[in-house]
Amino acid sequence: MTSTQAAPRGVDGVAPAGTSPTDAARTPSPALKALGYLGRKLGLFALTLWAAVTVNFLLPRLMPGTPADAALSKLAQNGPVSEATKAAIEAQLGVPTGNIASQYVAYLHQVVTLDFGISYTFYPQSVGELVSAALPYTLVLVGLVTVIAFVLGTLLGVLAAWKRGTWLDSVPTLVGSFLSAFPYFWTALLLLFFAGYVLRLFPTSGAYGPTATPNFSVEFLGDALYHGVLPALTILITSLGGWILGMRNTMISTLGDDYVTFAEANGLKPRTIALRYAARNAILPNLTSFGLALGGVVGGSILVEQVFGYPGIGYLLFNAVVNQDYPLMQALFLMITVSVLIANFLVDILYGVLDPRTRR
Amino acid sequence: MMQPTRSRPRSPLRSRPLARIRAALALAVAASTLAACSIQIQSAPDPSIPDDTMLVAADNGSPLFEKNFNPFMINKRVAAFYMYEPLIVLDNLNAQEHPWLATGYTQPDPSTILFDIRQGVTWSDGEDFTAEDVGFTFQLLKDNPSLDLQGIWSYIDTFETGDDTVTVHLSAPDVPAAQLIASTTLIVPEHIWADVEDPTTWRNPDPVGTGPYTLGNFAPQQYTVDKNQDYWQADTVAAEHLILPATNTQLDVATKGYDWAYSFISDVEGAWVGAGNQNTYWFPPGGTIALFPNLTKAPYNDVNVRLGLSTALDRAAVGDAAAEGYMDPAGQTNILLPNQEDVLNPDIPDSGLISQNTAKALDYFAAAGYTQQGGKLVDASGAQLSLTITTAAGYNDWLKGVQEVQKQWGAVGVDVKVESPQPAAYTLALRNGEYDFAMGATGGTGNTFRDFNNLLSSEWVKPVGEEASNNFERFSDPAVDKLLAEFKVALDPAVQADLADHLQEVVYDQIPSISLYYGGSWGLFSDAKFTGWPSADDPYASPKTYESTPLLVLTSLKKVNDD
Amino acid sequence: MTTSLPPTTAAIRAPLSPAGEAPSAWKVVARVASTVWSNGKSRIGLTMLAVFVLLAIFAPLIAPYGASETGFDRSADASAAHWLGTTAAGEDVLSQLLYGARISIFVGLVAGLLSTVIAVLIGLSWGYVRGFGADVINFIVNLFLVIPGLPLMIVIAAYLSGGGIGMIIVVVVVTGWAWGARVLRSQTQSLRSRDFITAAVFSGERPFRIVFRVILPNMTSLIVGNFFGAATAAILAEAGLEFLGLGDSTVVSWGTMLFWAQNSNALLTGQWALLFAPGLCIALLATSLTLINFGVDGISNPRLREGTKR
Amino acid sequence: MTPAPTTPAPAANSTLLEVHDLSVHYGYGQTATRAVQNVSFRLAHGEFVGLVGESGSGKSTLGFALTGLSKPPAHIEKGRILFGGTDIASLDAEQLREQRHGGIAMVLQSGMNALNPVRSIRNHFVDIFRAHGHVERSQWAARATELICKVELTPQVLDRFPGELSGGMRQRVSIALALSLEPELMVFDEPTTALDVLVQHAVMNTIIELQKRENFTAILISHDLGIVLESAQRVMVMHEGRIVEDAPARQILENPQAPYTRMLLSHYADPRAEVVELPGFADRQQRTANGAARADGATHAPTVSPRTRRTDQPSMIVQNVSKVYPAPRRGEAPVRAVDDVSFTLEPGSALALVGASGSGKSTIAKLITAVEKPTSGRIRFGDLDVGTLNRRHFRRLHRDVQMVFQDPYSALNPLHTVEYALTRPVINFTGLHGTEARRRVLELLDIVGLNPVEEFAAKLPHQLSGGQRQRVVIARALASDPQVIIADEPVSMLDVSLRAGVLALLEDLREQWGVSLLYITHDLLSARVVTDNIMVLNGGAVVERGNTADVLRNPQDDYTIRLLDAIPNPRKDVA
Repeated sequence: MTSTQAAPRGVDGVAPAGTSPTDAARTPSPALKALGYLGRKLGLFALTLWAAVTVNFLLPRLMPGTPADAALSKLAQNGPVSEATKAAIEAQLGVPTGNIASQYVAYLHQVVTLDFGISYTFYPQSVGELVSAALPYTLVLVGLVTVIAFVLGTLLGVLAAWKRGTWLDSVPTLVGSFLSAFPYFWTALLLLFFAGYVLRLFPTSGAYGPTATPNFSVEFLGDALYHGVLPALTILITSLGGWILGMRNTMISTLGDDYVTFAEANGLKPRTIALRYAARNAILPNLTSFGLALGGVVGGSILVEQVFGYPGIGYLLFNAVVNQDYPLMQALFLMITVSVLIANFLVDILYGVLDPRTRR
Repeated sequence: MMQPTRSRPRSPLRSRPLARIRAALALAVAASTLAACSIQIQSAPDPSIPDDTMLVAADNGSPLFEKNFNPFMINKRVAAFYMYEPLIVLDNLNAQEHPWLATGYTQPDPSTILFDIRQGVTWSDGEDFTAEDVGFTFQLLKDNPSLDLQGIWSYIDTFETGDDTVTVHLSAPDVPAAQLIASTTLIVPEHIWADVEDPTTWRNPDPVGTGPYTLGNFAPQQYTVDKNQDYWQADTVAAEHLILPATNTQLDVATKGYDWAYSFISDVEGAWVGAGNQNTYWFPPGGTIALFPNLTKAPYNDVNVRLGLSTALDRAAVGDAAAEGYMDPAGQTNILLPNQEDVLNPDIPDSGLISQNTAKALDYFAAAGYTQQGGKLVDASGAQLSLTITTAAGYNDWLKGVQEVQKQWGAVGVDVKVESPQPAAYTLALRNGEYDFAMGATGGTGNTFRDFNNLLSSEWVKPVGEEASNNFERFSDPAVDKLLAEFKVALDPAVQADLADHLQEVVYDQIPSISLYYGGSWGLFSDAKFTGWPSADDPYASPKTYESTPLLVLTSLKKVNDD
Repeated sequence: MTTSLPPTTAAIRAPLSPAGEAPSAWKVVARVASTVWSNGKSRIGLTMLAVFVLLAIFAPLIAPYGASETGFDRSADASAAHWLGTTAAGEDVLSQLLYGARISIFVGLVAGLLSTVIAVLIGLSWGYVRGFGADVINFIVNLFLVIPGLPLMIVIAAYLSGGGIGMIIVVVVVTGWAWGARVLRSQTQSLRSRDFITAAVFSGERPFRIVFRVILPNMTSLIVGNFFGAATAAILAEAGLEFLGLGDSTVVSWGTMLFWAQNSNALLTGQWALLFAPGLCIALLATSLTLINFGVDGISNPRLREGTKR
Repeated sequence: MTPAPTTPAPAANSTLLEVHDLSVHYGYGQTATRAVQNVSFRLAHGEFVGLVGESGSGKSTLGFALTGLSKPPAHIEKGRILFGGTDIASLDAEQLREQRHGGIAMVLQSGMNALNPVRSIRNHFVDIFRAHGHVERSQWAARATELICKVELTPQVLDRFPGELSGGMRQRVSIALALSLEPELMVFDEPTTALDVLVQHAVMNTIIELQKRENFTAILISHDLGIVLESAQRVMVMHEGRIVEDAPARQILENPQAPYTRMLLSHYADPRAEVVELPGFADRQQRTANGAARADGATHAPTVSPRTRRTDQPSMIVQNVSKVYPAPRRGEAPVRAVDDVSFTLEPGSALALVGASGSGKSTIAKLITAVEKPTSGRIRFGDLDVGTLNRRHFRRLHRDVQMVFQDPYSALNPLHTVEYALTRPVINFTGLHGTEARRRVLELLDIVGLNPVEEFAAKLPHQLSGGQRQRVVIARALASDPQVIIADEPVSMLDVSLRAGVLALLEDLREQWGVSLLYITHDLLSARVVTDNIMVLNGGAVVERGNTADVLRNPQDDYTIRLLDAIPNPRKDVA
């Protein structure tokens, strides 16, 4: 309404001739546009990354006690430990020395070279070994489930909004919000107990059969899949509701928008209106949360992995934290943060693709 | 469309709470009816596991196993203890020594140890085991201090090896050191380790040892060890294979037909024995759980306060709360009963057990200047006696015990707070002496001298803020140090026994630590495939699955159906 | 904006309060409340919440025994004396359940409130200020958004352990305010472009007053919604932390009940009410808040009100 | 241009649409709002009918009912809508959908938002073709191009997204989309309201042309009698849910029957005319000559302000001011919103700032209220250098320079009473408190003619009509007893009948309080009646300035002329 908004448009293209030049001015080379878009994003990306890296450095050091103390406390449970023991442990673990500043420099170097050295808890394994061992399971399990949950939830949400007020609306929304109120670990425990121990339908722990060694044979993959069912189910049950509600609410809003009314006035097929018009616009805001969720995947779902003894990142992280395993913790935190950042970044790009408005 | 009648939102609160409560209770009842049909888990052993194979909950991956059989590392696989053997096996439960790779040792003087090395032992790769290997191992630990977890080189000065003997010269007269050196040093083969680039990081993927078992299949979630057919006492080893899974949750242990596990299961009768599979259990005391007073702080440095607190405790109740009634209250003597009865000082009234006696406790407190006023125990200035007990987060039996102590001391008017930081922080506080009272374990090393030395010797004492590795309460008494010094060099068992009696009196009278209850060793066994497990009737070894005592068990079992 | 409106937009401008009602934040809240109450789902939610609150308040009257009163036989199955059986430590499960409600609700409400307050303070000023200040806040909020929540909680919890309930609240708040701030900020931005904000400037109002007296009341519904959302998150977070043993295991809350249940293997000892009941209560409490939010959404977005079907 | 004198299409006499005793309600029972009541009329083939009414007259509701788009809570209470013999209400969803091809099409007033932001224009067409299958897949591209050209747009537009098009273009697109249904009846609901003057004009012309060429039957719903009379052959005037008059355009114009119609008509005048009469107004020239009587009951006020102290107060001096906004998107030239503008606003004078959207007039308002800072040039008000004023000194400026906003609906905080809205500035600027403050507030309400004052003081914005709101806004502006009032399109959002009142009020303020007025508008008629001098802005630059009457009566710059031509004026061709 205010003229400054309208300013770049100039006066409406009354004559065809009048439109084209202004339009030409309005659309610069796509390359340029993309560049600027990426540029801004990358800038923020880098800054946030640095801050995150630094926080990751500080956090573990805020915790009282040293890694050696953690190790000792474990030994101390099996009888007293001699002075020499502590010395030996510290020698084995290579507990950090020097002042914070020098540690920070060393750490930054590690970050750049992506070499986080030896884990304290799992000495003498390197952080790299551990992470690369755990990552695939988390990625596949949690990643896959997150995507499934998002897709499924969104579809149900669309249905609920479109069939507003019918059972197709009330059932998914109510059940969804109830399920999403379940504590993760609780759902996990119940599933574990009933499906695992009482009915003995599924294995109760691990990512694959006890005797198997990871490889890409069909048997192994099948086995792994079989072991993944319960954890996957847990995550699905508890995260589905959120997606349903999110999509339902945004879509109900878009259903009230004028372009939907106009589409009706033009007698478009209900399908088209529901999907191409209402849903298509409603999904955009949900993408952002999906981005965060995707990023969070790498963090695994600590509680679930904990309950199912699933050898993923979450389990690793928990061990790292309780054992003051600085190197491991830092690597994991960095990984998680970066992946969240990257996921957001990608979603932003995707947004640009899906929503022409952001391209302008 | 909607009329804001301001009253309506609040109406559910107003309308007859009772009805709501009934509704809620109804809900609770619904839950309870569900709960009523309680489910008895039954053990269902995996039929694919043959009779000569034992399923053991000994080693926990977190959550995966790393193939590390270097016996000198903290994170070694537990089975390394079944592959590498010490010179003697010390059963810490009843302080008995079992000759092992050494047929025995003699101490001509308090600073010399002469080991007679067993003959006819071979390494699992066929090579002969010799005194040289022992010597090599000692040298290895000397050259790589970071591997010397028990710090034997803080005792050893020099050593030399004969054909079938190894002579160790200590840097100072120290009789008990012999036991430590002999029982904690796992001997490794020179012909393999000599070529190892850096033993401090070597993971020893294909272990070669003298022990009863050799490595079988290794997978990240489970590995097996197979019987070493030419083990030097092969005939005593019944189990052909041991299976060690990486995750042994209590549910697994109970449901999957484990033969041997070392873990506390609450309601063991119902959950473990009840699960069938001829399950049995034995929970002997493995150490004393005690409260360490901080003797550098007033008023805890006043023995009367400590006596008062100690007498105010109902140790049985504490033990019950902590270990659900499976552990006995501990005597104020720092020795494990019944296993170490022979060490017990007969003059100490009912074997050191101090029974709750509030009146007496109040007398002690009065002697320390504390009197009860309005249920509060206050000093002359009227300040209440208040203290904080530090325990470690996650050590739940301790926590339960502490809560019980809190109750009982609260009853006599002491204001007790509980702190439970993460283990690391707890350990730091304990070692630095930055606490009022701290939970901790004492004794149970299997060596009477060390049990008392760790608790009482001023050699450990460090100023507050510096890490002490023992004697966290910072007890220091020249007289006691003198006793310990004598003990250290005493070769004559009679003298040792006499000194032990004195030390028990010290603990009983001066309360350097307030013994609460015995920390259990939680042995779970199944007689389905193997029998001859250690038990109350036949307490020949600790039920532990780690360290060297399992060697005693593994060499004593019998197969059930020998075919 | 124009002289006549299609029905949907008409709904938005339709008066929410009857004539003559004086405007004040409280009246707005009252209006919010009534709108919420008018929604079937949230009516259920409010009732459930009320029940829980009452149970918590009157726990000492209703509960058959003390929360940590021991001495009953251990791990007993449900019986007349103990409707939900007893714990491995010999406490009455039902009593613990009732007392536990106190902590969970307390944590939920307090943490929810605090993080909402922070979200409001930061979100609004963030939305109103321009230039460098905004960038700084933007940066901080983004940071809190990308740093993974649960791991962060665990580290802070480990750091503060021994802090008890207060610690848990701190943890939840620290990790929970950022989302709200982001939402409120965007709303503030859309509001600040409205003429009546400019008008306030022309009326000589100071920025602080504009933000908190002019903008704030216009976002009541969003804020209320944010509060319930945060509270839900807080309740679940508390349970999670306690379950991992990172909380204060000495207090009796639903979270610690689950912790002890898991720890003493309630499943193994066969009486899983110990595990089932607290979890169910957490779920129900959280659900009640979610349900309430159905109604709250209806205020911030009239299209979400019940009855306005397509 | 003339209201289609050409004889209607041959089928004209055959009835296409028959509405019989139609009532549409929002909600049910007592509380229901009766938006449309007992409306009956017929429509013949090829007719072009205008439906005029002010806000809330129910015209849009009627439009939605006709097209079967009514949504809850709106519903047809009683009556029938026979389209080609079949009752719309009797059709089920699918039949209704099918009949939209070759049936009734509608163009929404909010053309801005009527297009799916994430779908290209081409796809909008494709969706329709696919839905009704009335165009061969092979013909899709061709047909779309044909249609888009019909509404005078270039084929490139097909591959654009709505966000990339200007409002007018979007409205044209939605017209083309409606056309693609080959409808027999087109309902245009305020098709140009949201658009800029010149654009409105252009779009209306297009519609009229199309209707002649395509010869569909059309209903034009509008609040602007002028627009309707210009285009429609027959006009239905709607008031409070009823049709109060239904007659040929010419008759409405020449002898309107309903008083309501007369009232509406009375508000139209040609700013170019020798003498401009509006209800409550005499022509400025005349008035300044002999302070003529005024109908609105306001006190007779001498032209020269009684409050002479005003005259020696500072002027608002604007010198060579330019404002350049950074390029909205990369790779584009920065936007010159204001280009080297200079003027002086004398105390007690009234200056009109006219121009289409984007001419920079609102930017100038922002600049002289220090909301924006000029890129170059100086703005001085007394000793204040407005151009570089920082936030902390806003109060000093706003004590003397106040603003009246365009949209009375968003200019008042919906949560605060009128009293609160007025008390704040009173406290802030005059330092009065408690009862004095309240007295002042009531006084202000009295000045803007909101009586009884106590009653109005207690009201909330949503309880006021648009005109009343605007009066409150003006009262608020007066609170600080300012010297300059900037009025940004103060009446453009109000119904015609309300405009005059507000304008008269502004007029009063000048005369009674000697307030100088900067009147920003695209509406030359109102400019003519309230201002002495005028500046015509185009693309940020002043293209013409001078005495208002002179400039409007013989404009020099052709942009000014275009603006004048754009003003819908039924009387034009009569005169």
